[in-house]
Amino acid sequence: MKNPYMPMPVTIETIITEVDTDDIKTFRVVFDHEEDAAAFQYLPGQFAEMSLYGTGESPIGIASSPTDDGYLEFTVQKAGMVTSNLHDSDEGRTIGLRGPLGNTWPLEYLEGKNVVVVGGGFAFTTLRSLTRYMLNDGNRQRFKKITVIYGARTPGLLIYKDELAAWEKRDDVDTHITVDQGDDTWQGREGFVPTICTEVAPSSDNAVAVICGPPIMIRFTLPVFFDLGFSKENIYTSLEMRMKCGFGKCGRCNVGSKYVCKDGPVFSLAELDDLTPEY
Amino acid sequence: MKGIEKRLREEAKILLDAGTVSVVLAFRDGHNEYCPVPFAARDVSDVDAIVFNEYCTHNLARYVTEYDPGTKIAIAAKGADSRALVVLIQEEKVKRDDLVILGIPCAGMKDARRGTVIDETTTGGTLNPVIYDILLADPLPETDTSPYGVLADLESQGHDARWGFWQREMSRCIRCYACRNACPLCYCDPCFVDQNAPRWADKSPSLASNLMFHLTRFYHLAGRCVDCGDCSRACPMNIPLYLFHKKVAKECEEMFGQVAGMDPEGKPVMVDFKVDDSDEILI
Amino acid sequence: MVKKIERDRIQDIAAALMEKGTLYAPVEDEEGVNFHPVDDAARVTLDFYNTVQGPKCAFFPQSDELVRYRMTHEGPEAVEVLPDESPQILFGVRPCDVRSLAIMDELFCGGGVVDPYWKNRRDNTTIIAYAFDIVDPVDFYGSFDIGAAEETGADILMVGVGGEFLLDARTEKGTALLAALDGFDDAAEGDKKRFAAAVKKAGALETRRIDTDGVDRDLMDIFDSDFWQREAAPCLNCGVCTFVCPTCHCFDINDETLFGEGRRVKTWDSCMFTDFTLHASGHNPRTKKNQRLRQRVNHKFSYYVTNFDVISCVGCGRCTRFCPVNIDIAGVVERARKRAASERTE
Amino acid sequence: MAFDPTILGIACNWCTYTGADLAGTTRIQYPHNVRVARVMCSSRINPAFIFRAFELGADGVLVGGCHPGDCHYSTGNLYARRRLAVTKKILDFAGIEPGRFKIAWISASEGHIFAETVSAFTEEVRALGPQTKFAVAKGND
Repeated sequence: MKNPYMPMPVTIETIITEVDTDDIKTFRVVFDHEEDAAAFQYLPGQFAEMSLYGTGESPIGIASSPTDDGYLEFTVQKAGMVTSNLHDSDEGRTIGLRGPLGNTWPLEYLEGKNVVVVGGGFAFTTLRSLTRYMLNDGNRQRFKKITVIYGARTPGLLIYKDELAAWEKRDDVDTHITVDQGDDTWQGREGFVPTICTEVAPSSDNAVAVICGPPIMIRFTLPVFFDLGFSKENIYTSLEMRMKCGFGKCGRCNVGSKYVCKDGPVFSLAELDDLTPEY
Repeated sequence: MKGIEKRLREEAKILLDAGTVSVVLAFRDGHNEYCPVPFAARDVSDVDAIVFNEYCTHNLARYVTEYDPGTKIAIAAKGADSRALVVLIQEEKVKRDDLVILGIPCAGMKDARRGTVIDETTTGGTLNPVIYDILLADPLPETDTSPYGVLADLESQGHDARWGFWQREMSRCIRCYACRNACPLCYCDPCFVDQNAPRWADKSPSLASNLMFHLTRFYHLAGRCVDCGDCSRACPMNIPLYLFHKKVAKECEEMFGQVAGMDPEGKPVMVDFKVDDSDEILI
Repeated sequence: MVKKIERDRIQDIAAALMEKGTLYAPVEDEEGVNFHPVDDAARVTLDFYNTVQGPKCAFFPQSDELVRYRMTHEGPEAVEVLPDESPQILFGVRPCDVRSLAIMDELFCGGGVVDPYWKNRRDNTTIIAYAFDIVDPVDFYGSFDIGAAEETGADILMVGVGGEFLLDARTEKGTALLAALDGFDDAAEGDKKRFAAAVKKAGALETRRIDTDGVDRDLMDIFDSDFWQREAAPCLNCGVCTFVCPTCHCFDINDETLFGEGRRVKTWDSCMFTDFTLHASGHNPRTKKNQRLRQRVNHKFSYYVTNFDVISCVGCGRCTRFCPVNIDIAGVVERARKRAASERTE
Repeated sequence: MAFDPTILGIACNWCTYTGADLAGTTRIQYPHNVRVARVMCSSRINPAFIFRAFELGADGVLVGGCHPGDCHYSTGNLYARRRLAVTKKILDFAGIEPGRFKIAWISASEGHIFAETVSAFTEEVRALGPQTKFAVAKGND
């Protein structure tokens, strides 16, 4: 019987710092053991517990896509003990990983539909995983029109810049990058994500919206999509909660009878309506 | 006690009726008569639910700090409760003007779970409120037996014996924090033991981490603890915390010549000093 | 197979059991009688109504080691602390507490991920239940159809009759253990009758009852009601109720390091504590004590029912008995149901 | 071999720590047993530091501050005097020999007194033997 509490050793291969605040870094890790890598079968939307002996564990969304071979990526914001310690790491450091945990973005449901991906700030990580996955040559034809709307406060706070640029060049994905406040080098859109959504006005016909971002952004973006005719069944988001075990035993990440760690983190608005408002 | 209950209801009714206060802290019946429950009466219709009997041992001052500053609160205060209120006033956690203290002189209160009578062996034995606006019964003659008498045995023991004693007691602690949460003067948020940077004590209930928690807590209550005994009554593992609190209180009294929670105008000894405090106390 | 032994030979029973594995039994201590791993048979007692804490410590100790690690220049060296597989005996468990283990099984090794630490200990433990012969007015295990001499879940059922204890094995595990124990006398026909009579007598004991039919829906109906402010007003937010409870299972995972060596431990946690759900960001979904009391009651009487189709409470009455401010969970549930009913009629 | 105590020294920046420096620069010999930690003022010392030190296996704790009246912050050490006095009583009542915890007022010019205090305290602690109570509880003696 595999011990679900035992982390797998992984090594930090590269640390990417692309935002001009120092509190967000992307860690690319590789498994120390082949069998662990083979066992770690995940899909976009899932997360893993990053484990630092002596400090603790922290649940982090997986930012890479299953189509990326041989490595995982996690974009981590410096917040508590574990993430701060992680931010102090150098490349080559061995850390622990438990997972994959949680449910995934509704990939089967998305098949044959138009997908609107809406992200704000650093909450774009698992959406990036989803988009990479959908844009992968092997998967692209499974989905119809893909629209990506992603915004950050300033150009310096956009993550995955190179990738965004690449997407903007592609014709099989409609990419809209925006910033609340541009600077003199910024050529792209300016404006809040909800505003851009109104401008882009993606059709709700056979479409699903996948939204992740700061609560304030979500609050103002949802009405836009309701106006566009998206039903609560066709809007998905991902919740955050304090977690320990990550598989529904330790009892702290529950929202009503659902555990965000195992029944979530991905929920449709329709599902959220059935839950108690404790998140 | 019945008389006090009657007076308590009367006063509560008047205060709530007139809107003098928005809440009256008292007791209501629990699942049986030995188990009254602290009760916040907010409406005249709640008043009849108010009870008072010899099992109403809880220190209601514990709840005062839960209300927004400025909330007008009436509180049924026994001797120790009133002393706790004094400390809270000294520490500006509550304004005297926001309180209507319904003083309750009482003796012979009972600890239902242990079936014991509560006296100066487990508490400060303060029978009469030290401050009040309305007194609900005639003052009782204060006993002259020292609340510190119970310490004699432990004090006379050697260090190893005493360590052995506390080792036995403290290793039983399950870290439910009932002592801390029942304490009217443990209002820190977050409590040092809940901090994780630095982590003062491990979460596992080992003897060492239990001692880190309790010793530091005893210290934090030095010169403040009013010896109401609620921590010890709340403890599911029957750890006699009152012994240590008494000892610290006694030392503070001897070293700094002041008893905690007596004078609303005064200052707790640990946030105060005298230039001529003697260095003798350090030896 | 029924066996018997004189009451005053309780220490002999304990000694005999200790030879068969780690013995968890009621031991007299300052706090009262409580379950402990026994190292001295003389301390074992059956002279109690019920233990201070539930028996979960035998499978889910308050602090349970998962990993041991050492910091080196090459990084941490971690060694998995494997789940215990040595035989255990849990002795003198009251029937309602025996039921609590089945309820916890649903969570720890029912569906989804299996917790090896809980499962292994469960698989390797023989349970000797001890029938009640009186009823404390606080208990309400009758509400969950648990009898005072309930044998469900027990490997061996023990009753005290007159000057003797009678033990009857109810499972293969129990039979094997009982057969292997020395110092017991085989029961005569008369003893078997006395055993049956005692069980029947205990079966007639009535605890107070709460109606739990549909309680899960009722609690959802009044989720947002001010009912909880009133009920939680006296709550201190200490962890007594959760730590004495036989079915409370919430835990924390902590790293405890000293001088470069440490252990990752699973420690009991409590939904009553303010920092239980505190995010690193500072956000906290349950900041108010009425939300936390509601969480505890709903978790047991509603969420658990939704997830595992069983109420996560056995009516042992411990939380009521030990609550510093005398909050009675049975009373809370009853009032909640009244409230739900009245809101329906409105 | 003879027991060699481990002692935590907590010294205030303005007086005792400077005094310790002076002891060093004037080549005064004193035992190596005291590991000195510097704080800005003796009133900065949280009694939990001292409990923690004993928990982590210290055989003794020596706290040094400015002479009452000479505090760089004028009144810090007057608060500290009360706090440390209570801390000592607590340790005593818990069963930790009071001889393991010493408070000394040592000014910046009193290098020799620092040396003498350390030597004397080291001998006192040596006489008391290893502190095995709190420390052993932590599995670390």
